[in-house]
Amino acid sequence: MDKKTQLSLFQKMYLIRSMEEKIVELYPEQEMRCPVHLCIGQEAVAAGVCENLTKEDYVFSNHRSHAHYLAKGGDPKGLLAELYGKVTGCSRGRGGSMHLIDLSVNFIGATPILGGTIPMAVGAALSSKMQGKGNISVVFFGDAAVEEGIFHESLNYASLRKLPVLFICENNLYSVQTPLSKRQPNRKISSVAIGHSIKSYREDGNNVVKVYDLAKKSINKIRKAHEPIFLEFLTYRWREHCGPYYDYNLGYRSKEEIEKWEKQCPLKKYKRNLLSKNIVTSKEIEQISHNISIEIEEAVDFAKKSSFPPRNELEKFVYSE
Amino acid sequence: MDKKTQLSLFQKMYLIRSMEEKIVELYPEQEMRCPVHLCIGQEAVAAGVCENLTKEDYVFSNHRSHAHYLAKGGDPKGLLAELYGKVTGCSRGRGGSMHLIDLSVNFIGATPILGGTIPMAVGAALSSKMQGKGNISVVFFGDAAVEEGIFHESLNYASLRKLPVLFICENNLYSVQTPLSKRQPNRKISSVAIGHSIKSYREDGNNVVKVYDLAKKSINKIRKAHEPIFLEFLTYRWREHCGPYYDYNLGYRSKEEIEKWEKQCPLKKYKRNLLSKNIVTSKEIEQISHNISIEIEEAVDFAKKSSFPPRNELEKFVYSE
Amino acid sequence: MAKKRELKYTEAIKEATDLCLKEYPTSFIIGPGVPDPKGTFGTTLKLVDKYGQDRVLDMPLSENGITGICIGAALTGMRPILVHQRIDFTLLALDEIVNNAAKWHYMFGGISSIPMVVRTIIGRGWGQGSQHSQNLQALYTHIPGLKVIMPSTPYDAKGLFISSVVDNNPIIFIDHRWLYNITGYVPEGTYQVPIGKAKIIRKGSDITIASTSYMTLESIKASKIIEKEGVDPELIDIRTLKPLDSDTIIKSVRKTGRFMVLDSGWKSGGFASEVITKVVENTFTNLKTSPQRICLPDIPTPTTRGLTRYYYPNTKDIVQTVLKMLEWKSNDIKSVISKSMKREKNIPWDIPDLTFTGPF
Amino acid sequence: MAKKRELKYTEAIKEATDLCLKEYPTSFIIGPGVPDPKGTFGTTLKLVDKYGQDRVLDMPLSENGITGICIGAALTGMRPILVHQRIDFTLLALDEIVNNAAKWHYMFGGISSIPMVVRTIIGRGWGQGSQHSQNLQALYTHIPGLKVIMPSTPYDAKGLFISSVVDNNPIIFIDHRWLYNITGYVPEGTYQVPIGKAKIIRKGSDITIASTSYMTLESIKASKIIEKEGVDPELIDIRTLKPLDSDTIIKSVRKTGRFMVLDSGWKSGGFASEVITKVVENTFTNLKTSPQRICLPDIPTPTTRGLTRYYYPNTKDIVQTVLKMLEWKSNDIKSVISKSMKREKNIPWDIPDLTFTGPF
Ligand SMILES: Cc1ncc(C[n+]2csc(CCOP(=O)(O)OP(=O)(O)O)c2C)c(N)n1
Ligand SMILES: Cc1ncc(C[n+]2csc(CCOP(=O)(O)OP(=O)(O)O)c2C)c(N)n1
Ligand SMILES: [Mg+2]
Ligand SMILES: [Mg+2]
Repeated sequence: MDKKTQLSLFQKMYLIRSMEEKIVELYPEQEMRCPVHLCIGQEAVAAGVCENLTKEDYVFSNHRSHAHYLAKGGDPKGLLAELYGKVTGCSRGRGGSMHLIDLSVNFIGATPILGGTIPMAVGAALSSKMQGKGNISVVFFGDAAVEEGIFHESLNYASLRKLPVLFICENNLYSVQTPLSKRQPNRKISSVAIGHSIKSYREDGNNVVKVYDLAKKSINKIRKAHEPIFLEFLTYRWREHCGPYYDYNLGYRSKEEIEKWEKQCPLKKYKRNLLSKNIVTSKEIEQISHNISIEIEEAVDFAKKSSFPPRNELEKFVYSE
Repeated sequence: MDKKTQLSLFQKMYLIRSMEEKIVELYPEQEMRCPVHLCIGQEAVAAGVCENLTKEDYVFSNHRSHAHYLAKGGDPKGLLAELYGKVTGCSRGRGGSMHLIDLSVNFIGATPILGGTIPMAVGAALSSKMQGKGNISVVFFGDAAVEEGIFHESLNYASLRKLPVLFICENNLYSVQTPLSKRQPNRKISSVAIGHSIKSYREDGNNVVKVYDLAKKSINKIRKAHEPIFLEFLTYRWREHCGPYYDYNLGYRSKEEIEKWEKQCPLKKYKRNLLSKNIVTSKEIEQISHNISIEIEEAVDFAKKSSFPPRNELEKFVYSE
Repeated sequence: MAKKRELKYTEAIKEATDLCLKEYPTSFIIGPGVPDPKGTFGTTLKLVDKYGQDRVLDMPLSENGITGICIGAALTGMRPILVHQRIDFTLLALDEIVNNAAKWHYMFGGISSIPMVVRTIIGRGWGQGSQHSQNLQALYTHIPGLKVIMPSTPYDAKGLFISSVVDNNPIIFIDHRWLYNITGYVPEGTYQVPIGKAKIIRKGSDITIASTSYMTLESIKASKIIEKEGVDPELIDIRTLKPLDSDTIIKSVRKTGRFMVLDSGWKSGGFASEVITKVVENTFTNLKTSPQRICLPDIPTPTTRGLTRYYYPNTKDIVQTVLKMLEWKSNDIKSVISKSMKREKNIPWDIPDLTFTGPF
Repeated sequence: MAKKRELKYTEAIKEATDLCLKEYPTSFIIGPGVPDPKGTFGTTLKLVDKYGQDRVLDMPLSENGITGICIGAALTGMRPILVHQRIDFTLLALDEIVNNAAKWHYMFGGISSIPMVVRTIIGRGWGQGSQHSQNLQALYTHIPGLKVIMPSTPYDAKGLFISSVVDNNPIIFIDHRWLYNITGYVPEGTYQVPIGKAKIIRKGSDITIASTSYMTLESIKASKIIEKEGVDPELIDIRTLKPLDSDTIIKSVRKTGRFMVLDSGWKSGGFASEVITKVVENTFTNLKTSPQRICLPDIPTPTTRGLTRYYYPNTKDIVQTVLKMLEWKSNDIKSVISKSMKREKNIPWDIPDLTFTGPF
């Protein structure tokens, strides 16, 4: 991996983490009035996968979408303004955190109905194939989406038609407060894809280099062999399912478990790694951090200063012209 | 296998075949005014599986349900009267061929929305478990039902909860006129169940002894180990998808293919086998055939002579008391 | 003058599809059995020979998934036409249709849109029963962002279908199975019938009768009977159920002062209630009598013809209701009915015409 | 006299569930998060401690499958209670609910039945957006064989919930999220509130206002304002949307001659149209003015409070419409509004009360 890529991976993760921390800080002001599903602790998956994508590649996402949006290159201003419900938001305020879009980087959309965007990614891949484009389609979803029938319907079709789509399951062990063991039999999620005759791999999702490598191999394969691939990444959500706080107090997961995963912080681990191997200097890290914090402050400022959509926008866009 | 069982297998298959042939004969009279999905050629699956069931075991079925109903011990009179839309039909004429029921033998219901009854079988198994009953639940469905998300949702839950349910996929290679290759990737259907961590086997569905043996082993296992099992049986529908006629003329399947499968007639093969091994005499066969033809004639007579539901029944049963 | 070209309804739909596939290279059609030798009751017959398997597609039985796939294709430059042989099956896809397709343009601030046609079929009779003959248009007409089309003639079927493919929104295009054998004038080549416009098919002054799809045929039959009795009805074929052309209906009711609506769906919470409410809200002071609706009773569809006989409303019910609204005496109504219904009696009530022999 | 026991709506639901689990050993409750530490907004909190994991069940995210599983359990002796946190998710299960549960008893000739409660939540506001705050009751009220319940008080919530569990039919039981914090008198122990009966919550003579669920609170607020102006409305809480107690409404309108209906769903093809149609069909000659409906505009739900502010109808809209129906002059209406709405202005429009802080 060249240095540029390494820096970019760090930069992506750092941007995501900083954005989420900023939301944590501002959310209690009660001005972002929409549910937020933060991805702190899960940054490596989005960063490692998207680092391998071109602007032409399509990305689809779910309710926990900030990381995917930012990793694909989505505009931070558009994200924050959207959370504030402003007309300058990426969906003109109509969507909120759960409905992100940035067509300038082919981030086609994120929506919160579980599994809902999985077939869309397959459809976008079909569309690329029909139009003779060379791009691929990626969809991010959680471990619970695998329980939805539509997930299987999508995999079956992708496999049948050998479509260029990459399925990314972020297995963070929980759906809201319900552990995997209450929802699925004891087997690897990745083994489900094999039943649909799709090549399938499982990897540590908190190690951005491993994520990057596996994604790279898989994406190359998809581009060449024109067939879908399924990747399961093991990772962990630090904060509450929805909202800015920790939820240790709820008792559905043990303190030890959380601490174990916090030690696996994808960002710290990678930073340590970069520094200890002398790939980057602390100076360079500081520079990146600094630039990102400025970018985020600007985005906050932009979002706060923007106005709400005007009243006469209420009826607009029910139908397309 | 004892002689009683062997005779019973033959008897079941012969009854099913005769009933279907009788429908073929009478359908053109345009008095059975409902779609019929005949199972001629597929009798061995229903017979071989149901031979292993007790009256207490639950059976659920789909649009192609006559065989399942009869093999479980459903009343032939109730079936034929139902096809004629008579008030004496198993569903009081309200259901027709696609909605069979006979609670006296725990044939809980057949409905034609693909995949619709698969979760019901799982739910009945859950119910048995909750009530501490020892019975199992069986559901018959076709190869296309596997494409429905609800199939996977059902398998996931059965596997998660280790429920006593037997999934029977009758793979007859087609959904209406569409071959499997246009609908699913090239892998064994039975391998899908493995993805859900369910034990899964594939067998020749036109050999009633093989069906019986595999079903027996599986059902014993379910009763003892309290876990679901999935069986795929390869078989073939001789007639058109819906209706009494052959459909060679349509050209979606080759004459050779059909002839190959006709040679694999489950009934003829088994009869030959029984006779050649001197397990039964032709006399015994004749006796069975004779009794069945009388039973069917009586059912026809019963159905034709019965009356339609009276007008004042139209509003009845929208709600249960 | 040369005789005008007549096509069957099924042929009109097929011709429209053919033209769209030809003119819009990003369009494709997909559905279970679409390229098969029966071609969706003939409406897609042999299109695969002309356009190939990449544009005329069969599909797995995965209604929700394939809907999502079509949405994904639509979001990235294609114009999918998705076909379901029965509206009952679309219940499996309601999530993608309602949660995603209908709202996408709005919830992403107008940034992208979903040009997609979901074509599906409603029906009745011949023992299809509760799960294979529902008329669920009301579910769709309730959802903002969808357009719902139900033509009643081959001419409109072709023109509205083309308009639907051209439209940039998700369209629910519903055929009634009992229209498939009817014939009518259909011009060659491409033409559009505007979405959102009802059609006055008979001018009249005594009562406004608005109807959807197959029920328009019943309204015409009823009209022929009451005309002879000196009644002068205005008939409106609604054609687009959503967005509803209430202006045309309201204008007519302001003139006639009486209103009746016919729909093939269930009564309670059905499409007919919406039309009546719209009419009442806008013509209250013009109304001479209470508006009436003729729909299915609130009962699942029975299979046996012993009961469907009483389940489906027919010409007689319409005639009776109209004459009652015009304050005819009940004896006079009876005599009109017995006079006019004789011929009808010989056609079985569970088939659209005598050529129909099942099983679908 | 001792003060009557007050419970929150959520507590009333929980107590009803508790009593049902105790009294009916074949009942069980299942839903995503039902036994989790938040217990479905508190409505199922700690029930798992009392009844164990075999009767208080979590589930995979498989809405249609689990619905079918509940149907299978119901057909073999159980009484399942299935909980969905949002009605939007039930679109995934509409196939099993509509194709199977609703029709089973009928299509099998009354031989077996499905005693099952599907409890689900509708809501509004606080940025849930298009896919997480739909009010889809109209879809269910159209389907024969279903019963649809929407209480507005803790008392009714408990009594109707128990009636639903006891009932032998599939019931769609809908809570409005904005009712969860309201309190009211709730007796201890088991009692039933009859399904299919509306409730007159204020007798009056000038106008009949019928409403569903949360909109009943709005009707009460509006009533308090117009009372002071000498208007005497009759308020009816519909409670059961299907089967609809049209008798109670019709009787009232025959008396008052004016009718207005409030519903939290979309306008077009919504539940309100059915109520209006039923009223017009039965009270046409009693009506002094056109009935009115207050519902959501036909627009997907925007997320931003910049737009929800104008999206949701409120007390002001009701007051205005009532006074217009009573032919008040527009200046007089304006002054009532400005006088009475001052206090309201300080409560943000996107939360039910000031204790609410999101994120759900
Ligand atoms: C169809 C549907 N059912 C239920 C929900 C409610 N819900 C929102 S997020 C969520 C958890 C999903 O878990 P997972 O897929 O593992 O993603 P994670 O939140 O862990 O990232 C649930 C159940 C939903 N959004 N959609
Ligand atoms: C949800 C749904 N979609 C489509 C259909 C139409 N349909 C009826 S039978 C059938 C074929 C099913 O094939 P398979 O499951 O293999 O059973 P087979 O008819 O071969 O026995 C289809 C597609 C249906 N009944 N339900
Ligand atoms: Mg998760
Ligand atoms: Mg098949």
